[in-house]
Amino acid sequence: PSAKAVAQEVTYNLATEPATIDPALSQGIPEANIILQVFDGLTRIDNKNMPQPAIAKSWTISKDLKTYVFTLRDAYWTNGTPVTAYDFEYAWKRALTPELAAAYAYQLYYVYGGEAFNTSIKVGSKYYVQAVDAKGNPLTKKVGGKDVPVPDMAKEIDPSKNIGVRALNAKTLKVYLQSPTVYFLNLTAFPTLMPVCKAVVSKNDKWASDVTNFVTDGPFKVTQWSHNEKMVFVNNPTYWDKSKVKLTKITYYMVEDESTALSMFQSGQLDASATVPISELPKLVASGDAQILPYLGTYYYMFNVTKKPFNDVRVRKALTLAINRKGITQSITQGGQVPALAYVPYGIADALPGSDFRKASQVSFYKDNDIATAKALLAQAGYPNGKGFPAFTLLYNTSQAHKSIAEAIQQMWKKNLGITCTLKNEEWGVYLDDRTNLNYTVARAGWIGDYMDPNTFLDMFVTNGGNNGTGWSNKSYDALIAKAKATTDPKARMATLHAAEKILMTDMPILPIYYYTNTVLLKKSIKNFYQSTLGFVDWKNAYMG
Amino acid sequence: MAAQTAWQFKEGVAPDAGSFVPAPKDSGELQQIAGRSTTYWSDAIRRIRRNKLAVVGFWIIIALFVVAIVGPMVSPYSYEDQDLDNTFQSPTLRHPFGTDQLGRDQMTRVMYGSRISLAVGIVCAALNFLIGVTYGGISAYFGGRVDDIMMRIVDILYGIPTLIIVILLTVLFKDKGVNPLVNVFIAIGLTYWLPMARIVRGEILSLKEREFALAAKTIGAPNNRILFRHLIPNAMGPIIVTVTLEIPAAIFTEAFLSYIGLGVSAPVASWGVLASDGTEAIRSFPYLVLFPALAISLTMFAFNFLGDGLRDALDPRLRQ
Amino acid sequence: MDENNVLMRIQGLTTNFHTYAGVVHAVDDMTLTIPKDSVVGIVGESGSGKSVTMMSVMRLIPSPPGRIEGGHVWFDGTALRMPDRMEKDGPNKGMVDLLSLSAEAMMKVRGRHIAMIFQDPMVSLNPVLTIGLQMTESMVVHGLATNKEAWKRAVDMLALVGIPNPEERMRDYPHQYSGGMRQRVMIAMALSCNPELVIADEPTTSLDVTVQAQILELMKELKVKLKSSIIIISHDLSIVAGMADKVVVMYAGRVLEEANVYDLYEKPGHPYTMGLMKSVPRLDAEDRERLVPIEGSPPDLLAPPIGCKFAPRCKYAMNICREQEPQLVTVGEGHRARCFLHHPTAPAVPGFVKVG
Amino acid sequence: MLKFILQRVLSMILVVLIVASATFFMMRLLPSGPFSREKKLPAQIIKNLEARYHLDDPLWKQYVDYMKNLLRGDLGPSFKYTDRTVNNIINDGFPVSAALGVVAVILAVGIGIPLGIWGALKQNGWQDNLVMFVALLGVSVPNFIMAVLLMFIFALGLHLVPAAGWGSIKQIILPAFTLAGYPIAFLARLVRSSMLEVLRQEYITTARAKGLSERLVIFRHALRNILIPVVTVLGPLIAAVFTGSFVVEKIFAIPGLGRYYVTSINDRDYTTILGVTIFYSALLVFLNFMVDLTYAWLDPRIRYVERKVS
Amino acid sequence: MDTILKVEHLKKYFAVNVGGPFARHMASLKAVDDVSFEVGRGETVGLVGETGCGKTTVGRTIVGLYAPTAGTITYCDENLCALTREAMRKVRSKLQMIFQDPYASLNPRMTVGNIVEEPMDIFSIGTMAERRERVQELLRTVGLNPEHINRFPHEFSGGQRQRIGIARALAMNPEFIVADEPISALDVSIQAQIVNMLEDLQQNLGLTYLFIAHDLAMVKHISDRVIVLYLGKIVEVDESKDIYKHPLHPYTKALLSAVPIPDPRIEMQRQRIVLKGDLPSPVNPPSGCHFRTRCPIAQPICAEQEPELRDMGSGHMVSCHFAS
Ligand SMILES: Nc1ncnc2c1ncn2[C@@H]1O[C@H](COP(=O)(O)OP(=O)(O)OP(=O)(O)O)[C@@H](O)[C@H]1O
Ligand SMILES: Nc1ncnc2c1ncn2[C@@H]1O[C@H](COP(=O)(O)OP(=O)(O)OP(=O)(O)O)[C@@H](O)[C@H]1O
Ligand SMILES: [Mg+2]
Ligand SMILES: [Mg+2]
Repeated sequence: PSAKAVAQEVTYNLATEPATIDPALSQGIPEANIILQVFDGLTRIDNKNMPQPAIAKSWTISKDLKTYVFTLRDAYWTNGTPVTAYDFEYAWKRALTPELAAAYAYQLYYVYGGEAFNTSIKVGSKYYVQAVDAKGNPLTKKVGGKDVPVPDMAKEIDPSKNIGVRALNAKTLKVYLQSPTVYFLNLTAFPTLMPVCKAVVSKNDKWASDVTNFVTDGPFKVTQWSHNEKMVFVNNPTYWDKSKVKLTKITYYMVEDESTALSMFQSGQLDASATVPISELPKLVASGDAQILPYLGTYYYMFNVTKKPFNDVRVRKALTLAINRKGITQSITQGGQVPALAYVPYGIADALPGSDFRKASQVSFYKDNDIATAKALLAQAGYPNGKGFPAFTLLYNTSQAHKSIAEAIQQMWKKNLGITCTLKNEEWGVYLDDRTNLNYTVARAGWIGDYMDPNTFLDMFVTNGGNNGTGWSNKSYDALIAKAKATTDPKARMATLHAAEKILMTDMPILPIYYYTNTVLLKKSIKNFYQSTLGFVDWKNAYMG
Repeated sequence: MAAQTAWQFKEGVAPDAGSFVPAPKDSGELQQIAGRSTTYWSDAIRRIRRNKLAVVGFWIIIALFVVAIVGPMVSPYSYEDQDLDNTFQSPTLRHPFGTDQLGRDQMTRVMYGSRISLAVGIVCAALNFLIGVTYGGISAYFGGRVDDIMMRIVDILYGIPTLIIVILLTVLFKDKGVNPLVNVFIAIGLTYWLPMARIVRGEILSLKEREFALAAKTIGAPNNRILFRHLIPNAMGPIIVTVTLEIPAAIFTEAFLSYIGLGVSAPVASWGVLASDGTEAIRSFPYLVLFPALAISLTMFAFNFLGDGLRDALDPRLRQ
Repeated sequence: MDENNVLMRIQGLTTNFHTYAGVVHAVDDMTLTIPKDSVVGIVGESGSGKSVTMMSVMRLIPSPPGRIEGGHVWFDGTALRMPDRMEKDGPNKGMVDLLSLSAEAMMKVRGRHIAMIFQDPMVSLNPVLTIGLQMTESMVVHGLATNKEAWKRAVDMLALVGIPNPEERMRDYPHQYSGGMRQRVMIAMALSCNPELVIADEPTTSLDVTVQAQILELMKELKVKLKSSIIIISHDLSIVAGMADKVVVMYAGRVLEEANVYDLYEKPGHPYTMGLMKSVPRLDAEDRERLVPIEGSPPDLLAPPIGCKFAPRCKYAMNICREQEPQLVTVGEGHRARCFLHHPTAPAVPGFVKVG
Repeated sequence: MLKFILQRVLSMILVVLIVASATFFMMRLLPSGPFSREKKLPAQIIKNLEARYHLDDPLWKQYVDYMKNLLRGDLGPSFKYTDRTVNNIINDGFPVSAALGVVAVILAVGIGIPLGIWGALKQNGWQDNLVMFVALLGVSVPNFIMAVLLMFIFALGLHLVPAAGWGSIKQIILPAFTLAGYPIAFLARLVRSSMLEVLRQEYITTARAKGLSERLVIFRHALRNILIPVVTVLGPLIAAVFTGSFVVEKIFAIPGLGRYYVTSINDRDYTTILGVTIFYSALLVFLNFMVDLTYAWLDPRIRYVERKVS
Repeated sequence: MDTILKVEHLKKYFAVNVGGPFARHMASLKAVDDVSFEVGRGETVGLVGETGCGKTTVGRTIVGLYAPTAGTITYCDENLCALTREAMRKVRSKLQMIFQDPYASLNPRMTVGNIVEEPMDIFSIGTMAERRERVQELLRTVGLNPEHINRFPHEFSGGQRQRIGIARALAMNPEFIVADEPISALDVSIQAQIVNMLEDLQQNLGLTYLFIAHDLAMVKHISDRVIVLYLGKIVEVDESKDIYKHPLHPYTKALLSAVPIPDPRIEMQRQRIVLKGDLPSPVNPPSGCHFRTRCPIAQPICAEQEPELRDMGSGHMVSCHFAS
């Protein structure tokens, strides 16, 4: 049967109500999965995870990788007005405005002056850099009981001048970066960098709270948003590439409960779902109703290296070696996860075209289930057969999956090393708080990449990095990460990052367990479904067959 | 004078001369009352033993306790022994309740879980009972302003989300080194006594006007004696019913608390936790939820039967 | 007594309660005849089975645990207009046995032919329904009147029993009436269908002396005005003294004595009746004499004494009284008593008029 | 009358304000805040966010501001759902929860009361035992299991109704039954015992002695009297059912208010927590007030001013 | 005869809600309105009147269950109203009460032994064994079988229960007993037993009774003096042997005529004075003489002026404009 015969309509479970549909404010995968259907940025990621021209039909990049000039094609907003470079300039600056307080504004810190503007202080209608004292610490004063940062009145930031994004004309956008950023083109497909229709948004800041004001430029447009229930998209007749778009209607449901979503899938209410109950996964994969997709993330435990005995690298290493990852991924997670024998997951391109960061150097830094070595290390650390090893607590946030893994690992440590630990689960907020305050000994963690570069995994472990969370600090590591940031040569840069990962894996502040996968429920009739390794779904090219 | 009636006598035998002489009086007989003289407790026990359902309930509870204590000891498995090669086994002779996602014997886990769930059910019911009964009793007995204020406090506590209170408790209890079960007791004790307080208040309000309460006053009984010796025992019926209904609620509340992070830590799992974990896999492995849920229902039925029996037994008026 | 003049005859009625503790013999072989157009008083202390007898007649014994074990309640078949159910022959010719009626047929008897007035007017009226509704519903369900007619008649009845502003007070709820007024309502309600028999089960016991006087006066008046027979139940001999034509004394589910009102008070034929009269002080007594109580308490009907049920409390009990139960013997015209003292060989007792 | 209602309303408002205040401060004691993420936001961005929502003001000022807005009926913007206000959230969610609640209450009343009456009329018979067994089961099976069971049987097994979702009448049935499970059981027990009590009353005997049919005796004379205790428990029950149940709404994917009762706390969405809490407690006190009014309607003894006896 | 109890200008008003729940309209219900009387040691004073006229309230105020609104109660020269709570508790042991309803006044969950022992327990009198001993003695005194010490009240008949109540009242060796309709809930055949026993106890223990009842025949039988109460006020006081012969107040006359006499010859002929209507509400009693609304001889003056309680000689007091 030809593709025409089937209704080109699909229902998909997004699993959660998006926090917003304003691209500047968007911050997670659910939001991205909406924004990517209704917006088109300068580029769009293809199904090989490579940026392809979208609103920008071409671009030039300067030698130092800092200046980008984009030439825009003729494209239109859903209200019929053309998409211009001014819209991009406006959108990016808007996302950086301190008052808007966009959570993902840091995705624009790569643009020159972006961070400075986002962190500036508004006085009247002008923005100033925050004043610092001699030591470089920001100055504050008390006003009405609260600490207010003091502006340095000598250093004004004028957003119209001091930010590295400018529309040279309606069709040309010039971007000047803070530092060379090899993955910048990927970022231009990221929700935060989507254009917004200046004419509409500048007049109405609440434009995204009502779908009738929600002017977009992507393959689909939103026609209905019933909060916490569903969102309906139809194909956008004003889209520049509309001939490629085959689906006429997409309905997103927000069914939180995985089992319910499966029931709805089985009873025909859903064609696809972002969630699959673990206990059903093997069966569903076998029947072809579920698919396992690559996902750029690592599931790991972290050690609080400031606490004894985990300040001893041998202990950390012993614990890392003494677990059977294969057993965990095969018997517990069952979603095709790959045992992690390093930190950065598969799926990130290395310097050479078609290469993979993970495969390019060491695939593994240690052996899975290497009990003998683990025992030896533990003995070296002074705990032969776990004797004298202090009792400690393994912390995780409440979830059945985390619990099962923790229970398995607890048992493995006990059996393999003679070490006892108690498990402790905490409510999400309490857990985050304890993690942040190093109020734990060993804790579960996971990291999903923000962009397709090893840096998104590695730069978090710099000394006092906001997401370091382990108390670990290594000067040479910090230096390597800084060096990688400044390096423009892809090969040299990757080599630096490999070196950094090696330090991380030698010091072992973390215990990698497996690389995440993404699982989706998908009717076999859905063709050309694409979900990037970052977890972003794109329905532009999908169709029902 | 009308016609004479022929006297009829039993079995047609005419009485002898001695029949028509005044009989000696037996003064004791005048004050005779039927039944055996017993003490309160032996009487109550006797009455409860008459109630078949209550006896069944009692023996089920005993059996549950025996299983809770002895079961895990005699089981060839321990509640934490994993066998990753034999996960999600359907019930077999080797594993009568099947195995879970880590290949642990579900029967052993259910038996072990009963230790927690039974303890939680009983202690929490008792605790709520104590707090709720005292609070409601005092509120009703003193009445007026006191009652107004105490009941407004109940209204307010009804309004504050329990989840916030419970999370705060987890923070408060953290690193205190207290037995996690004790934390559960405290959390349930603090948050779940409100309905009981309301019920007791209603009962006491009507009981306190009864003459026996006034009689106690005239003989000089102090307030607390009137409240605790005279009024509350007479409100026992609804109290016991409420308590028995609270037991399954407490068992499930423990699962909820454990979700928040209060309670015993894995791999020990109570019935409530087993049931709610099992629900996630109910589609393919329904036995994982079935057995703990059955255990909870059985407990609830047992306590209900016993509770109803107790209610009747403790009420001397219903002597049957 | 004229055999044709019988309205209702209770014959060998036996009602037991099967409780967990055993069988309560609440009414045992009870026999009683209610003549047409008469007032019969039934006197007996608490628990003697007065109410159970009447509830058995009405077939309102809660079952379980109660069960009517035997006997008949013959009721005048012409009055009931149930010719097909009437006995064709025998001593009960023309009578219908209420105990053999179907539940539906019995429903038509209740309220329509036999009405009841209960002891406590405070709890006998439904607190959440208006007096009007409660007054009219029996007329309506018995098809005697439409709603409108019933309303009119109810107003008339209320006026008859002396409720001021009856029209207005029909819309009131019972709690807005005082106790005496509620009892008047109960009486009006009972009379509204012109029943052949009205059973008043201790109609004044829970009332005040002055209100009791009002109600007794009212009943006396109505007795003259209306054609119904009345059974008036009381535990107080003085209450029935001014009303009844015939008085029956009950004890432990049995009739101990039955006589016309004058005979009973002047020539009591049973020590229990005598005791009852002596144990209450008389207002018209000259000086403060010590009362003569009946010692002991009523028997436990779970395990009633063998022999005469009253024997354990009887001052004059003889050996035979402990062994055998006497039957009701005729001791005068329409005067029957259940006591061995009437036996020729029994010793004489002061103040006791012996027959035989 | 008016004075009394005013008094009641004032005390209701006071209760709600105290609940609001207590929740305000307790919720701020919870670890983590609305902007805590597993992937931590840069400190400066958190500062911007706090400034945007005035979380950098001293706590007392935030409290005063919140209360001022509350008195104007403004519950503030949601921290999590950037484009929405808490008023929006309640406006969207409550009608759904309420619609579901109405159906559940109708089911509870329509099934629980007749079951209870039936049990009482057949006291100690097998019907009675069955009713009590069902009632006990209803009380002991938690709704997360009940919901899943119903969904499997009626949606996946028998294909009678959609598995989950919202919008059609058919989609209300399963969640409404799940929600009604406990109330049905509870009401059946309560009605049974009240009915037994009422049937022992003298006025029931009076009604029977009048020759009324059993049907009239039950429905005219007994029913109104058992409704009085029923109404007492119905108030809080309705409030609980109306504000929606987190579990039922989550399992049946219903866009009601109940989901926010838990998720807003997990998200530390302060304004939503407060808004939903205040709304709930206001509803609760309001319903209690309605219960009192219903009492007066059901029980004439409460309704009338003492009449001067002539 | 010395005075053991003196009640002067006793008033007890209850605050009642007369508007239903939706109009908290409080009014004061004048249950007892300016009542004064004395009771001599060893005397039995009867208190009669219709339901709601305030008999129970007088009795309960005397034993301290209610705090009087005004007036004084002097017991053995001690003003009870001025006592502290602790002192009052002590005095209470001398002032006891027997309740009307033998079913409601005994805690159904306590054994007879515990009920009778409780006052001694509260005041910590004697050892446990001594107390048990005393309980058995008390049970014998009231004619109960001491073996029934472990029984529950519901196992006894009404008369026996009333005996238990009396035993409890006697436990603390009281001097003064308020008997609030101790026999009205009992069977006629039992009433005499209790009355005789009360008389015997009075003889043996030198008790003083305030005997409350609405049955004039019984009050007349047991008491030395009778106080007739109507709507919270005393309408007549007289020696009980005279009151039947020479009632002065129309209310007393009506009360007397309402009592049925167990004699059909008298009853059938008897012309009763039947009072019209019901007792007016004590919340707003009629003006002037409270009785005037039901009085067969009421005159205009009765509505205007409240009659005083006049002494008609030899302690016969009456409050009626037309009494002579
Ligand atoms: N529902 C019942 N269950 C068990 N026993 C009962 C029941 N109803 C009545 N009885 C018993 O039947 C006996 C007769 O009771 P009945 O009510 O007829 O007495 P009565 O003469 O009317 O007394 P009263 O003056 O108190 O009304 C009593 O011993 C009573 O205990
Ligand atoms: N606690 C109370 N609160 C309000 N009113 C009361 C209270 N106790 C008694 N009353 C009222 O006071 C009045 C007198 O009551 P009291 O009980 O003293 O009358 P009584 O003469 O003992 O009547 P009875 O013969 O019914 O026992 C009545 O109108 C009664 O309603
Ligand atoms: Mg009776
Ligand atoms: Mg009284």
